Amino acid sequence: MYSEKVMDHFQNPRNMGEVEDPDGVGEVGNPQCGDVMRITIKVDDQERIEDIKFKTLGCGAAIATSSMVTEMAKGKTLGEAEEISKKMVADALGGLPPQKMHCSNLASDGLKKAIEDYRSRHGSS
Amino acid sequence: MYSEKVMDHFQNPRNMGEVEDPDGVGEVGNPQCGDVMRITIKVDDQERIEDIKFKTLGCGAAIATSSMVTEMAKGKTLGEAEEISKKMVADALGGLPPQKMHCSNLASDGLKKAIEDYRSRHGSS
Amino acid sequence: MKDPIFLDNAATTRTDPEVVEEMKPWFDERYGSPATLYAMGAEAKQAIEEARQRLADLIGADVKEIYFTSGATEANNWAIKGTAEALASKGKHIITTNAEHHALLMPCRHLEKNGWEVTYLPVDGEGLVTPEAVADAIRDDTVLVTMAHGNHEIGTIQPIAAIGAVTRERGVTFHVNAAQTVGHVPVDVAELECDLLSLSAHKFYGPKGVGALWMRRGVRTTPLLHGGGQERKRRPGTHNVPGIVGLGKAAQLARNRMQSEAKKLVELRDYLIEGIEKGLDDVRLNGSRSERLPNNVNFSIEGIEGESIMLSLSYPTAEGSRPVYVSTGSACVSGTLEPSHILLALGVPVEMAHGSVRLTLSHENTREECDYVLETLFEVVERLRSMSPVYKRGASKCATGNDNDGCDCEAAG
Amino acid sequence: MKDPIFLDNAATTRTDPEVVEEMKPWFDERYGSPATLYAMGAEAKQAIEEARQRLADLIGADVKEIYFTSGATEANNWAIKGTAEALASKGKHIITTNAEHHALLMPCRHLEKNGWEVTYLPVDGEGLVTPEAVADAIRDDTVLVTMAHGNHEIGTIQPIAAIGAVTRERGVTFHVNAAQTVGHVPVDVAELECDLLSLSAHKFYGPKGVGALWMRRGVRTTPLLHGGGQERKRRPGTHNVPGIVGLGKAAQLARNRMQSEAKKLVELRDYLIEGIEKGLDDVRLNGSRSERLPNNVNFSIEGIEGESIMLSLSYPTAEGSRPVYVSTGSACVSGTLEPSHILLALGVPVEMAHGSVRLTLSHENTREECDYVLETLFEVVERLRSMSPVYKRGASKCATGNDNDGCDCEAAG
Ligand SMILES: Cc1ncc(COP(=O)(O)O)c(C=O)c1O
Ligand SMILES: Cc1ncc(COP(=O)(O)O)c(C=O)c1O
Repeated sequence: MYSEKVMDHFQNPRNMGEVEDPDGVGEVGNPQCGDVMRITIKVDDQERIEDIKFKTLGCGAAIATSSMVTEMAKGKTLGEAEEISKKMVADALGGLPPQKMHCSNLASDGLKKAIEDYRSRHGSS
Repeated sequence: MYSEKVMDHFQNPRNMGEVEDPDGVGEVGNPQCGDVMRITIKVDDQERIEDIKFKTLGCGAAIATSSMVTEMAKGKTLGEAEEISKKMVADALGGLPPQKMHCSNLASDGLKKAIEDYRSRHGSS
Repeated sequence: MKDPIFLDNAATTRTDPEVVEEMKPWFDERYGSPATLYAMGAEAKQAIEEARQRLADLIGADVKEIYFTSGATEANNWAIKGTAEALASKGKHIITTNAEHHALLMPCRHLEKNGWEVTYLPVDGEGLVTPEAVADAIRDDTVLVTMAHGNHEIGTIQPIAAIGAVTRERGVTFHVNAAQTVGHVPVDVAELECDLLSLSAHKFYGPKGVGALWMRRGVRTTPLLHGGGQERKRRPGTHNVPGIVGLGKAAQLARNRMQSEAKKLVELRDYLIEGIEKGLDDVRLNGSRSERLPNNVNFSIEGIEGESIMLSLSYPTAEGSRPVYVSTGSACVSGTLEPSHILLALGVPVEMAHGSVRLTLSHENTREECDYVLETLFEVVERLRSMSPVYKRGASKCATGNDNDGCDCEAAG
Repeated sequence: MKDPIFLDNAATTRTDPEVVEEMKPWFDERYGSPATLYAMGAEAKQAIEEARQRLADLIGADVKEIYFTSGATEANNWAIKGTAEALASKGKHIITTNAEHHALLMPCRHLEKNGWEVTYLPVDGEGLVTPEAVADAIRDDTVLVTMAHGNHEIGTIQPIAAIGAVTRERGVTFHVNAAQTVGHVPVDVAELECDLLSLSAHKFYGPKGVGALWMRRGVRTTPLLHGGGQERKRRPGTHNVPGIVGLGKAAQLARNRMQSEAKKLVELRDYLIEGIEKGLDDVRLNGSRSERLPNNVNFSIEGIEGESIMLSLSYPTAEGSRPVYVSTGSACVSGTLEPSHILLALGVPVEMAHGSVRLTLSHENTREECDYVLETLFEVVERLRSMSPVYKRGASKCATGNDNDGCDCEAAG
């Protein structure tokens, strides 16, 4: 039911782990739902995402979307990265099964939270 | 569902036809029920059934029981022949399917009717 | 015993060897359940979806509107009871005909016991109902019209598209039992303007125990079975993967073959009909001569009884002769005291109904077989008539005006 | 890709090649319908009656009390709705447990919508209900007690015979869903003191799409399907001859093999259970340790999610590794937002329920395969835990007292 691309990101996740000494941290989801994602980012002085990593508890879709969102965000400015939507992530993965669109595709939310966290720490907005 | 014996009597009926110039005729059944049997008998002066024949419209069981009853009756006295019951006919055939016991096993009735007819013609009882 | 000649294809057909071949790996090689995510389940899922597509292509349906069942009996029960249950608050009146297969008649009877009212439209002497009769029978509380497309016994094909137009206009759900037509004549759910359609694989060279209900999107029909999430939650139960694959293959074969097969069958059918009408006195063709399934021949034969015809044909005594497998509407076979209610619905006198014989062809039958069958049938009829105490050539009981009353067979027995 | 290791035998099993062999001729050689009188029908009839006898022998039943169906889903629906319908005038209360398969739960739910009342007895931490709890729940208007013999997910075997004694004494009809036990552990309908029993062939090396309902003589249960006269007029529809023959063969094989097979499976099962408990921290065995199906292993694994375990096992990346097919109670697979209601019924915290994995063995699995599976499972768990933002060794979430409320997953999404 998963696309090849999803399976690739599930089997070979990119940017898995935690950025050391992160500039922003976003955690979304809930273990009771079976999905938790934690995104850590390092931001350079042009407000570009220099490094990004994820840790995810969740199903195949949750892990693949996490991996994909880190790839999409890396190198982007915070403003650009904030524009990354659930749908863009799903599209980049060649689509997700309908029942997964919703619940296991929190990665872009995690990214937004990490950016928010960065901003609140650095006073920008 | 039919025993071998039933199939044998169905395929090779004994005593099929009409006795010429019969001493007694018995017809039972009804075309609307799908079963009609006509038994004709020739009776000798010791009131023995010298010859007996049947004609039958009906299913496999109807034809086989007709054939069997003529075999059973042949050579018997009228008194003996009257004792032939449906059950005896069925038993002699190795049994009949339950739903056939009833409706397609009229042959002994036909025989009784033929004997009755003989008696009414000859004034005996 | 020599090769039998199978002329009971309305009862069931030989599963096509190509169908069997396609089913094989799904038993012990690719045995995963389509409900599972791993590769062995995914491939089974793909296989049943391909089968669904093949069936959809055969009947002009949207693939999402097809639900696999265990056969036409289940599909009919679902369609009829499910629609009745879903629409009970709208009304409790159902319309059908008086010449239906038990798999359609009995669900209707069951509903009658539970408070529904059923109108059994009388068919005419050929087994047909008219769209006008259906229109006249529709009431404010009518929620369902249900009937066969092709009659399994007498072969009559109903004017479904015209009846569909009536039900569509009146907003009444229309269920068609197409068990005898799918795979044999063109069945296009759009053209037929029906809402529900039942079919069974083994009627067109697929396996026994699998069928489908086609359900137009938006039609309100409560499921018959409740359980797991299979078939979009409408028909639970682990999928019969080999059976469904077989149904799909049979649908694909039918789509390719139907036209040429029907042409051949019509020729053989008419050859048999003409042969019997020429070769035998006092016979009556049952069903419509023109609106007829390509493979159906049904005659009543004066003065003899159907089971004995059937037995004589199927258990021949002469050395080297071929058994011929046919069916009959005689009471002796139905297991009741009444002959086929379908023949009686046509107005066939009851004694003629007992003497009916049905020959239904498959694409494997040949002209030579038909010649053999005709010859054998003539011999059998001759012999049984010679045994019959009532048959007199030409003195047709058909004309006596005896009707179906007065058969007190139980008492006579 | 190397040979997969199939450990999802509670979902479905490989049809035994001997079963397939026995089914074969009934597709395209001996394809007559058992309802017909000619030789080709008579031999089909004999074949299904032999199958019926084989099944009767397996479950200690009278051969006349067995009705073939399309599977356990149909058998359960028939038993539950049919008994409810037949006894509606006596009462409208039904008792079951809160840990049932959807094929039993959903018919109960459907009845609830239609005016019946259902008591869902809570199972204990091992998945068991007691005869006392059943006795206490029986009311004057209780007409049916219905539950599984062996639980498909956690493997727990209920004390059916003792519950049967209670229902017998109280005069309440007792239906047992034995889909997971028939063919695997001794099932004797006399000993179990039940009135109705469901089973499905593909759960014990038979084909998919065929099963049976055993119905004690005299039990009042309205048919689910109405139609022709098959199965003593209680389950109409052209017989699935090859499927039924396959069911019969599977029953015969099971009867011969069961004892030695169960012994082997228990060994492998316990080997896996011990292996997992030794090899992994923070895991929990679900279901009863002693009252357990011979082939069932079910664990919740802290800090990770079940679908990702399942996918990792079934789509391995390393060159030359074998896919391992298992199942999970995770919400991601059930297609809902809730994890398995059965795990929740045991009191498993919801986050642990998401992380469950079920391994169910067949007689074809080997000790070597189990070693391979353990090793692979350990690697997978290690890797997924290393990715998990919440897992900390030893800090078991099981102890946090979180219960099943408060999972507003929809809103979170
Ligand atoms: C306990 C239990 N009951 C019922 C069923 C339903 O069986 P089937 O899917 O063959 O109808 C299953 C398996 O799916 C089961 O495991
Ligand atoms: C017209 C018709 N409807 C329904 C059925 C039932 O099909 P099945 O026995 O495959 O369920 C049949 C054949 O038996 C049929 O001929």
